[in-house]
Amino acid sequence: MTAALFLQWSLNVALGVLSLSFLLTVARVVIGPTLPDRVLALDMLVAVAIGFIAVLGIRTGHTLYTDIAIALGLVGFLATVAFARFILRRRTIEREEVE
Amino acid sequence: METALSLTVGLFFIAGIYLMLSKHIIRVLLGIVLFGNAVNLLIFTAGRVASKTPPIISESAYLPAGATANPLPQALILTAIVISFSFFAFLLVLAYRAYNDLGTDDTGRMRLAEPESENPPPMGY
Amino acid sequence: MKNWLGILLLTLAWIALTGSWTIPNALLGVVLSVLASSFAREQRRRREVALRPLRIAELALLFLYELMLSGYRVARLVLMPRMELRPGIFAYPMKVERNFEITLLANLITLTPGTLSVDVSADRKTLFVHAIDCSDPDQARRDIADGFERKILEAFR
Amino acid sequence: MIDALQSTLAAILILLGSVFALTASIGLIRLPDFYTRMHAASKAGTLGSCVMLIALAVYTDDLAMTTRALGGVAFFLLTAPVSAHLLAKAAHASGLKLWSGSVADDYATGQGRDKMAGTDVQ
Amino acid sequence: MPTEAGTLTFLALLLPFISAFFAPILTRFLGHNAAWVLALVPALLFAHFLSFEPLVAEGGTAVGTVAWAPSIGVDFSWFIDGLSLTFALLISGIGALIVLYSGGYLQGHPRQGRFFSFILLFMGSMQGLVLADGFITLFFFWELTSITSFLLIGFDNHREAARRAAFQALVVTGMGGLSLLAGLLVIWSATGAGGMSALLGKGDALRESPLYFAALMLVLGGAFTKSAQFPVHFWLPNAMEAPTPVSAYLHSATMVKAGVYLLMRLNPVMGNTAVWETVLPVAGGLTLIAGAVLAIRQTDLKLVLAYTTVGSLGLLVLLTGLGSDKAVEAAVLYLIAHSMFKGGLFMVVGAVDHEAGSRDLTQLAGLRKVMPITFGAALVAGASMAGLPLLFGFLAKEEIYAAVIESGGWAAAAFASIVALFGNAIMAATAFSVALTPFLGGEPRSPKPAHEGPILLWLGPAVLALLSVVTAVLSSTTHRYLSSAMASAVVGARADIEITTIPHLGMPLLLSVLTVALGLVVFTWQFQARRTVAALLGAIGWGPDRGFDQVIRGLLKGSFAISRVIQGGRLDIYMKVTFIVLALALLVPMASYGQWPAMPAWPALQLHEWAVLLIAVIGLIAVLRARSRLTAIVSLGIQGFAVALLFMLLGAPDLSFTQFMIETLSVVILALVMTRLRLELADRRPLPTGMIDSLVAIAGGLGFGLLLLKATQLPFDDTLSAFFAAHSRAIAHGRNIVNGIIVDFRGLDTLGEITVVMVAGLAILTLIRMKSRSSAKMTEKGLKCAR
Amino acid sequence: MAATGGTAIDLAAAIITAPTAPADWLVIAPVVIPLLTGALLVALRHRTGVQGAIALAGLALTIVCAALLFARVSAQGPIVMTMGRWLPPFGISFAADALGALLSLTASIVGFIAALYSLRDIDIAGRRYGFYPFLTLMMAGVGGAFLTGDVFNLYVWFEVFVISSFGLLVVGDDEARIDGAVKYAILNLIATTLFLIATGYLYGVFGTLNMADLHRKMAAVGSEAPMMTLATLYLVAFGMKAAAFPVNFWLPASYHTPKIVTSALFGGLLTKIGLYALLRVLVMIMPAERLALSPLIGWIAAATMLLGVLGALAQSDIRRMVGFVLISGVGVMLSGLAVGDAAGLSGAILYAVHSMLVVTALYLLAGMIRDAGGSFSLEALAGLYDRAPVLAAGALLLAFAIAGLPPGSGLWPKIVLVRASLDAGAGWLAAVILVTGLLTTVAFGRVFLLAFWRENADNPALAERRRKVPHLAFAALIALLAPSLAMGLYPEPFVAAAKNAAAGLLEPTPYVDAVFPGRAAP
Repeated sequence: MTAALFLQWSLNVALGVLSLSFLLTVARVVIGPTLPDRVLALDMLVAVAIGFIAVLGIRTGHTLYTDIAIALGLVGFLATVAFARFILRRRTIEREEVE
Repeated sequence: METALSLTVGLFFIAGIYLMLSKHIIRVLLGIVLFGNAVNLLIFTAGRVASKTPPIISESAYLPAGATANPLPQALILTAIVISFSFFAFLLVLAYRAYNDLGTDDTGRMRLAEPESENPPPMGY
Repeated sequence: MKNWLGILLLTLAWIALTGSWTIPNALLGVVLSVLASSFAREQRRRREVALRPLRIAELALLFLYELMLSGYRVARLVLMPRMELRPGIFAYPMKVERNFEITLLANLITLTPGTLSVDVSADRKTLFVHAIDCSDPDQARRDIADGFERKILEAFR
Repeated sequence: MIDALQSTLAAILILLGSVFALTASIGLIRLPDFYTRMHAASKAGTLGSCVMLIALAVYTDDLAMTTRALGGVAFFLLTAPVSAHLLAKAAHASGLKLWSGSVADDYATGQGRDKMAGTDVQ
Repeated sequence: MPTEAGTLTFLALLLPFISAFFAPILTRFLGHNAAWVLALVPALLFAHFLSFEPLVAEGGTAVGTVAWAPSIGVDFSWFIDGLSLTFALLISGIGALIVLYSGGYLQGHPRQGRFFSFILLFMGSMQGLVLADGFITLFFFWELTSITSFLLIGFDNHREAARRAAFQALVVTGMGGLSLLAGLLVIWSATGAGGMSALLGKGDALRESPLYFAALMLVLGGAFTKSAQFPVHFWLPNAMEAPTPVSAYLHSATMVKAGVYLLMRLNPVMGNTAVWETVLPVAGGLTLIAGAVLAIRQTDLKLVLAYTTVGSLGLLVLLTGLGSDKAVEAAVLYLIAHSMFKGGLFMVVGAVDHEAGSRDLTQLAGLRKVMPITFGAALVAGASMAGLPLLFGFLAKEEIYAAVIESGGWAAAAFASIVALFGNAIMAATAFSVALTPFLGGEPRSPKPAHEGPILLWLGPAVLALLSVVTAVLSSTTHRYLSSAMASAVVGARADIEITTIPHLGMPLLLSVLTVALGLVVFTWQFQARRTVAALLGAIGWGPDRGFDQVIRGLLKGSFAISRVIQGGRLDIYMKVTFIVLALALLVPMASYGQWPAMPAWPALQLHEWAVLLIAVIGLIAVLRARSRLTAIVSLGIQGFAVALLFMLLGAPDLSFTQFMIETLSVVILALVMTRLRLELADRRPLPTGMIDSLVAIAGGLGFGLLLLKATQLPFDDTLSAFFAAHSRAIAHGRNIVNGIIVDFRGLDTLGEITVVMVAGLAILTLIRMKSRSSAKMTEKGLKCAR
Repeated sequence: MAATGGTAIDLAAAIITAPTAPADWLVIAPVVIPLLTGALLVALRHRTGVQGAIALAGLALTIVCAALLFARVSAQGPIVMTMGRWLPPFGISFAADALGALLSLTASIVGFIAALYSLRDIDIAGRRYGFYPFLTLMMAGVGGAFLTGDVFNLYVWFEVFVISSFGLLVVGDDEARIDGAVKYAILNLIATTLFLIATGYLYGVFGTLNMADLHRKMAAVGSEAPMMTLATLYLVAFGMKAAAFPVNFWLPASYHTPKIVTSALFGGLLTKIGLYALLRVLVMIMPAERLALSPLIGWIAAATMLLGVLGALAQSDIRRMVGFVLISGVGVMLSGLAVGDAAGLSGAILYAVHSMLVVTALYLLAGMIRDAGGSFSLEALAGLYDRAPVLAAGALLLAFAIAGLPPGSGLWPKIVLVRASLDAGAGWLAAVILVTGLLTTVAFGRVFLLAFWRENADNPALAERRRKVPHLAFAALIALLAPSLAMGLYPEPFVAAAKNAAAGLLEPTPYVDAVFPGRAAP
């Protein structure tokens, strides 16, 4: 089994694994139960997406993907911060949120 | 691939339309976002999924090596995405403004332009 | 030209992100970093920062090691059929006092095994840390004290 | 030769990273309360993405791409804890209770809510 | 424009409109004496048209054409023959008198200038109407007469009655006008003739055509409304709200005869059919009787005259409908006579009203001493109306009886005779009461001390009275130049009238005598007769006049109700309808034209592709099922990321990049805006609404999905993309083909896109900054309307 | 997507070798000039003093160019101008045929006059918040929509003028405008999105976006292509933009809320663009489908006409009444599309031109009535006949024009359309058109009766809200009335132009040849 084949194989495996973790994370977003949970899961989603991008970047050796990954990380960070501030601003949210 | 995508597009449209039928303006906005995504996917699918390699020509070559994904729909969608996002932003602010000015987020209660209690037109001469 | 360090770091980051190792690009990076740091809110400093590159390297290594470790710990924890958890928040009295030190400490703690910094008290003397295993807070405090905090103090004083 | 090495290393890193990501998400599901989940996400999650980016950096021959990937890694290492920290703080401030099984909450007992408006630390 | 005479005629058609423009200015300088100057206009026209008499008397005709809208085969054209010429002479001749009269009648009125210009405008329109050859030309002027009469009736706009009358006239005659247009266009497409002169040759073709009946009905709709035939006669009496000159001119002498003119004009081509010869006589007869009966009832002299006018119009239609040459000749004679005596009588009444301060029969008496000239004119006109010998009215009456006696079978004849007799008798009676009652009796009795009016007021009636004597005495000349020529035009063949004013024994004379006798009887008992009729009508109560109000009211109320239903002001309803329409538009054609997609094979996707799609779907469900909007917003991120990943997997990195950015931004902005709003929680829809909504949504989504499937199952022509791929690097110097397309191949799109972004930013700024008039007041108002 | 496919096309056929003839720049002028003006105005947003002048100058220049373009097009047939080097169908080309040139000329005139009126109507705040940029950029969008030769590009220009119209809509200080804006914005967004969707399908079926190219390919398309569905989809999308029943809610909900100038602009331009797009797509690209749909379109037209005019009867607010009358006018135009032959189409186009002028004038008139009478409501208004005779004259002429009575411009489209539908054997459609005309007469007759003729029951509240009608307003009104009267009294030039435009739609070979000079389809 040459290195290249091994790489291909591992890439496919990684894609599968990542999809699985993506699903799990999404499940957390859906379950909640609280807004911070969801935001956290969203943040995690970003991380997994970056993984995806890295894998695809290796698959098709295009430079573009790295930029996407970085930009995505940036945006994800901003989003999380925004949500954090948002949760800070309205502390009462939990009452509504938790059923 | 097209089949699966068509199915997805259909689902996106269903969700979007259902949300847009809501009374609450924020949900209408969510619906609009979904609708927009549906449209992007639709255009993309309409361009067929012949290949999955990005339409980028490598440094050395003058032609893409082998088949690439259809670039034209991508260009169209890029235009459309940006446009629909600016519309979305405007609508969002509009909704906010409407909430402040009209005191409700329920479109059923925004009745300034067409008030609930209108008089019939004058009957005399 | 006060925090030349920051500017250097920023420039490096710029070059790295643009990914072109050319003189003009580097110069551009310098200019941009100067601008950026001039925009950045200037914070008062008591003592001039003393840099000990070796120590910093040590710190970095320790950090990487701890990171790996924490990843492994989490993996093990969540993959165990039944997790025994005794989480909690304990207050940690800090020795470090400068903002960037506190920040650094907080971030390091967050990325290291079982601990997660939640907040800093208003007087910036106590750090509230959430630990997955809070059975023995004092032990945890000690770990931090002899771990990162000492290393930080060594590195920057 | 170098290529083979690169590929193999990249492959290993990729697998490693994806596994980290998986564990993180599993933790996200399994762990009982927000704070514990946060441990999983902020550690394993970040680690996963970083490792995979490193894999990318290792694999490519394009120097620009390598540096970029590494820069990205550095970036994540910097931002991840900050966001995690902020989120935890916010959640706690908004009165999100710890898991019933928690043993201690100095924060709640100690210099509690009133200090909540405390200075942000970044 | 063929001849120089043609040019002149064209100018003659334009002249009134031009002069109408100057009338107010002139009046500002000359005051009421402007009438003397302005009267020159119709006088000039009269002279011009008189110059056609020799030609027409020999049965000749003159036509002229000016290019108007040739590309749709429409010309501005006129047609001068006996019929139109006689009308033109009446219009311009009486017009001149009316202008003078109104100079006196409205002396010192602040808006006299405007009145003059309206009158002149009307004169021009009427002139054009009768001279028009092309159908469109005819219609153009026809509508203009309606409009000008609207303005004239409403001239005294401070009185609601006047406004109502004007509106009524506009609506009724406007309706007729549209019906006429339809009729003319039907005739056009049936015969291919776009004008009267062309049509005259095609009578048989038209009568044969299957469209004949429709065309006839439509045209009658126009003619009857204009000529106030029962039951749409009611607008004419109401039009008496107008100043008396208007009543005298429009509503007796000229405009109301436009309908009759049209019938006479079309008689050669549409007449001589069963329909024609039943509908017209019946309608005319009814109108005659109705008008006559209603006339007795009135005490207001103008109303009396108005109803007799209705009756006369009925009589004219009846005669035109009988179809025999004699009837036509009678109609022609009566039309001329009527224009003269009715115009005169109206002016007399106006003068009395103006000088004695009332026009109520019961308040006036003995004015003969103080208003001798007016009395004289009234006497002659009244006599002519009653059909006494030596007057033109007599000729008409003789001819009428001669016509009705020998019309159709004996039944028809009997019917027509009785109707005519009855109507004429009553009209004779009213003629007496108008011409005698105010003037006879002992001492002058009137609200204000009466005296003879200025020359402007009595000139008109006097001249007309004189005319009806002269024309009668010189009957042969009259016939040669006016009556016969006109009658020939109406019959469509040479027709010679030779009746003179010397009475000769016979059935007609007998009937005339009978008429006058009856008339005198009714006149002597007029007050009793009035009371009986009033009682009768009181018993009936409802009349078409009140019906008009009810119709308008109902129209307004109904439309209000309808538009409240279809434009309810609720966005969610609007959206629902919109999407229902959309779903139908997608599914119905697919179903009815069998454009369903073929059953596709199960898609072969890799695991992670399935996963991403699955995630997208989960995201959708999460958004839909989210209990609070915040959850919904966060879950919005899922599908966004999924779509972005999808693009990434399918080789569209730029797309997925943009998608990531946009999605995250959208979610963040949404969240930030949400923090500022106090919002209710869940999206609660009552079950039925929810069911409908989901049905609509499913239908729509299904439609889109199926159509997409269908489209993608077709073979695809990728020339463009191939081209882009081939030349992006080579010529557009873009390694990234997508970027190449955006910036180079389709740069214009990008230009527009940038514009959109810029404008959106500006608009958002406006939205944020620009304060409403009073936001505070507003919010509580909003809350109020929210309750 | 084999790259080798690309080499099959010889570049000579795809790239412009010769520089564009300067005269051809005319084609794009009606877009570029307002665009640049708009950009300039955005830059000068805070110089509220000069904005009006700049906007007027730009729009005047636009009129000149549009007029020249119209002259050239009617002299020598369609003109095509390609931006950038890429010839259609690869690049985007602007193609001006008789229809586009005629409508863009009329539109530019309307825009200029509206700007003229706005000088007195828009206060400092309105200027600071970008009324004039919105106005000019909307004109740019409108021009682009009329002149572009590419379906997707048409969509882009749609979006340009729609977003600008949003901006115009929110300029003002009346709270009702926000409510109106919500409904207007959401429903219009849906409409344009539907247009985008339909275009996506179109691309999926034909693989091209250039209109001329589509026209050529349509001839060859197989029967299994879902063209009917696409046609109905376009019908819904553009019908919505044109405010055809039953998707016309947005118009009555919003048109009476903003500044009167804005209402005037919208009333004059927007619905016509929807109709233009319908003509372009259904008649030029999908004639067969239009034929199949014509009964449906006929019913839509009838419903739109009647319900529109009934709605007008139901209103007491003059602005809303005008809005509903505008809708019934849309119905009239659609009836022309339903008939679909040369006569019908030219009638529709003729009506479009007439409506652009007259509806704008009507809204401006409403504004002047508000000034002179202190209110928009028929219940309050009275006595204007004595107080403002000139206004009364204008009102009367406009009423006749919109009701299709002489000497107004509405007479001729009505005659043409009634004749066309009678010849097409659709007597009922003709009847509906005529009845609509009658009811319009009733509606405006009532306005004249109540607002003008009625004795002035003076209440102080109204009196203090009155102000002098600015002379500029009269100038604007007259400037709109003049062409309308000209059309009413001497219709030939207008009729000829409309006929020419209709012919160009029905037989677009010259158009196609202009787009693809002497080339077979690539």
